[in-house]
Amino acid sequence: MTLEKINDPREIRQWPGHMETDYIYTLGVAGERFFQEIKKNGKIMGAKCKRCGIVYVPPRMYCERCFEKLGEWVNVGNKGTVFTYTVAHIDLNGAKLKEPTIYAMIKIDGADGGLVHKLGEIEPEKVRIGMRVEAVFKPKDKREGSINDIRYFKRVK
Amino acid sequence: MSEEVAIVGIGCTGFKSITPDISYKELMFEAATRAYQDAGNINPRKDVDAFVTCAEDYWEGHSIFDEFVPDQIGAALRHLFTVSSDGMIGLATAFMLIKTGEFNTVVVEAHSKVSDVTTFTGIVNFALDPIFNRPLGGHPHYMAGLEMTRFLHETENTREQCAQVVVKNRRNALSNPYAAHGAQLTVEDVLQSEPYFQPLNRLDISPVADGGIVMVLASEKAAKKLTDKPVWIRGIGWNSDTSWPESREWGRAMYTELAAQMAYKMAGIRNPKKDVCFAEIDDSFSYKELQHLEALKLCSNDEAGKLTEEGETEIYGDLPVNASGGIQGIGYAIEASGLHRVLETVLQLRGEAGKHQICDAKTGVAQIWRGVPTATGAVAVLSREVK
Amino acid sequence: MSRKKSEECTYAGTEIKSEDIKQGKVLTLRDRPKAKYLWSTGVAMGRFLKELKNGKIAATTCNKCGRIMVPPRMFCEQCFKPTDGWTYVKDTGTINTYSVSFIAGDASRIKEPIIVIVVDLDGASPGMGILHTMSEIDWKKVKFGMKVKAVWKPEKERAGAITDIKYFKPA
Amino acid sequence: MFGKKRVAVVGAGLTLFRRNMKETGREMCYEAAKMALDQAGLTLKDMESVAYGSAPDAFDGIHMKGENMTDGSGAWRKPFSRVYVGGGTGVFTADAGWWHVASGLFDTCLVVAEEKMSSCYPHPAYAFTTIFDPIMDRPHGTTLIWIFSLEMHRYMHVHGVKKEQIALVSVKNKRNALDHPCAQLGAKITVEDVLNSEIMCWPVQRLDISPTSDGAAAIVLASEDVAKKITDNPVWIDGVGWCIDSTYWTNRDLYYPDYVECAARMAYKMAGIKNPPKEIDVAEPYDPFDYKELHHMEGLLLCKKGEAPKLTQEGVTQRDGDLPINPSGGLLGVGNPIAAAGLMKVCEIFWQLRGEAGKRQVPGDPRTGVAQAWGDLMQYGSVIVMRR
Repeated sequence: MTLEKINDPREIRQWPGHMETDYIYTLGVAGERFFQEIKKNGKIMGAKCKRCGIVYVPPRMYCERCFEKLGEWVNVGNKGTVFTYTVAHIDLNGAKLKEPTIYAMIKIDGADGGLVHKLGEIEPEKVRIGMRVEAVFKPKDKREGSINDIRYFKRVK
Repeated sequence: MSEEVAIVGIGCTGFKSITPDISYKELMFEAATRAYQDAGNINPRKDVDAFVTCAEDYWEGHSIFDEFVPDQIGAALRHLFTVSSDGMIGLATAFMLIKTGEFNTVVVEAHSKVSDVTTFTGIVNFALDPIFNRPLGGHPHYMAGLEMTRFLHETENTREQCAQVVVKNRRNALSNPYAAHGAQLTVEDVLQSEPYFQPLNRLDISPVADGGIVMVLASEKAAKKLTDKPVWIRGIGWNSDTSWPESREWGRAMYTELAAQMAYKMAGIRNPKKDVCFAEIDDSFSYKELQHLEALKLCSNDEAGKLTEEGETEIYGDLPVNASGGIQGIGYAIEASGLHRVLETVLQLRGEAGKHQICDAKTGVAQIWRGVPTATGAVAVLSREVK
Repeated sequence: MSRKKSEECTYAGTEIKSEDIKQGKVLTLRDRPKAKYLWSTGVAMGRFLKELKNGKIAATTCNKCGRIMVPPRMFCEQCFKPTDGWTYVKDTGTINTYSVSFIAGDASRIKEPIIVIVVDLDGASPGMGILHTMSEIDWKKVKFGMKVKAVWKPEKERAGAITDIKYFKPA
Repeated sequence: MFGKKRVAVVGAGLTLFRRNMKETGREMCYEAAKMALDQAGLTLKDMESVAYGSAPDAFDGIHMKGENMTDGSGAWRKPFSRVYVGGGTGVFTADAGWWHVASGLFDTCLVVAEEKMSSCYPHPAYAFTTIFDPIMDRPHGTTLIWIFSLEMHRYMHVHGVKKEQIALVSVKNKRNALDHPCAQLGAKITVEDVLNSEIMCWPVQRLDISPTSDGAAAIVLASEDVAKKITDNPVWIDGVGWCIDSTYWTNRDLYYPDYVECAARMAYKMAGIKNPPKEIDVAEPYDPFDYKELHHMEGLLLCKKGEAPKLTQEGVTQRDGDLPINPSGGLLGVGNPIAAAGLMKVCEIFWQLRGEAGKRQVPGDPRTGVAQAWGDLMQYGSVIVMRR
């Protein structure tokens, strides 16, 4: 314990600072391929481990379970199932959103994983686990190689 | 022949929602002073073989926070290092050091000066994967909302039972002088608080707090010289599930199941329900207490909510859980959260928990999760008895 | 599985050039964290900063080892005990070491070099220095052991910061 | 069940060290870890625990970056922890691997160190501006090179060391690196080249400094029982040591690294080394700047204080000299992805002691080697002693 303490609230002071700068991330060996396919062809691709039989979406360059290098790419299609979801009402700063955002973990057909993304064209109350959904892509000329090239997933009619 | 490992000294500043009158160094100095005195008045300049500190840079606002630790805990020109993880993994590290036989006395430090951070969620957000998750935007705690939905879907636990966790823990915190967020609430209060990440409401999410903890660990031989009330680390485990949220189970806390397996095996515990008297576990989001109880095998699957509703996890129940007030009642103390679970377990085992003392506490379990977006956790089995 | 010798291994990895990133030959994502802080200055640094505003350099003392410490702290790291009191040290001192910087924090080049010094302050225990800059001298004329003196900002401009001392100059 | 166990290194792996790599951090971790496992003849299943090391999150641009890289480091559903002691991290990660196995908790441990500095834009140097005390140091616009040039200058002043002597380190290490398959900056340069290179922060010039890099390194550790089953020539970790000095770096005399000596003494005591210059055959001290190699040779007690420049001039530290120092090419030549560069030094000692260093092999059948790294505010020493 320090022998001296602050008793006078006017002595309390804060010193400001930050750790903010820009970052540029490369998408990696697997990420580059995955996002090029989305950007150019509007396709969701998985990477298959021949040893474990797992089809990874998002794809990896290696199997996290057995460390095989993954070379086999599989077109898993753009459809899947809502595995879980949540309705967010506040933004990053804690302010109330005008329209809530629906986030979901979507199990992609033919893959062992899926994507964490948003749901669109649906009211929050109508979302159910197990609901069939498909990816809605931005128009090709607006796509830039990002997870946001998929605008959201919508219910399969 | 290897020795058992005991916790022989604990020091804690207590927790507050803000500590504007002291610097993080002064906070740590207080915790250290208390711990060394508690450990038989040891002198850290001579009597400690190694020091472990637990911190992450962005929580502190300093790159290489390791630099700013030694002086205030007596470790200048001594054998200190940082584990970038929760304090409970720091505890596991100290445990390993003593088990090598090369170290007799090891100190573990963890703290929260989270009130120095003015962009808490910005920093949580910066932990998301920069390629697959972060560009989606929004408040990163939606990850917990996703998990809660799946947990409630897969198990028979209910939304109301999650709220009951908050009610219990914040009430327990009223009996704990260390706690920053004690309160009398009802299940209705929790259910009617603003929806944040449905089904998570505002009151399901633990508030944050500042505080510092230092602990002294010793080998069996050293422990007997330093204290007459050692608490033994009978088993310890830690584990990380896949770092990809997309590949996780969502409903289950695999990291805790696996960490518990490791800790129980080490402790020789075959039937945790029978052998464990009480638990101090991660409840940083309400549902987490139920999910973790089941992962710890302290109850059957689907049973955690029911036990909570029936009062079995209250201080007077058959399996008191977070009698201290938990993270909900004490406050989320970033990397000190796990070490504080351990500290509260030690207080119970020593019979020094005061108003929230559990009767006849012999063996307790402490557990922690590193929070969104991680799948890392740790489990420690502590006991008054060496074997 | 058979063992591979180091000579037989491929050292993996794919090099890319900075231009590849600039020209968009590889996909990239940009981001910037929100990471702001207001650190509590606490007892020791709070008092230190307040004294700087008054044009004084405050230090703490330890009765056990007898040291006078600056920057001040509320604990003696050598004795591991609370420090006992406060004193002032002088705003003059001796150059312990120095360097001359031609680059800024982002690695860009600057025109006027900055003379960086560690100055052991008079009145503090031996070797108790602080980091600061030096001016009013050609950098080629700076010497180890040189006596220097603080040049303070006018009182009105002082904010309670280490930069309330503008720089040190030859004494 | 427990008890101190002898720990062996049975495999090592490295990625290329380059200014920019396409791989993400976790992908680089995978490449290094996979190579280390292949070299050991083991698979991921054989690994019971993972020790990971990396320097500031502010390089990779991910808060809690260890958690992002568990999968690439081979820690899927395994005990994983990250140690972090600034620039000292790389060698220290191997120390951390040691206690995982020596404690008896695990029979094997995969040790991985990684750094992706290129993510930090426009220059990784930004990350270093936040390593300083916000009240005392940051307001001056303090950079990393400022403080190291202060240390270099103090060292030169106290011992009367000349820039020409220090430049020899850069010349030697960059040439050694020509033989390293991962090297970023192997080159034939002269002392004049160093002295004529751009002044960054006097007395530090461009060619006194190692580059910024992306890269990863890994080693596989096994207990004695396991090691003896899988290899005839394990390399033992016989001593580990670490030490941190006071935060208040302007209160210390920077001419000598007390903390390196303290760490070295800890490791030597554990390894039973009484006369380091005689007993150590090859050393990889940390050399992010050329003067640091000299500074650290002294801290490691490989020579007397102030004597390292003379030994360098006499050629003692050349690959074929009496005490080869940084035969890998060091950070100056191979590159400096901070934590990975430290672990690269441990890999090098492993290969040297096994006689597998190829063109870099030091003659004379070395039996004992030491690697060391340095970090924080000129404050941290981490040391490992290895024996065949």
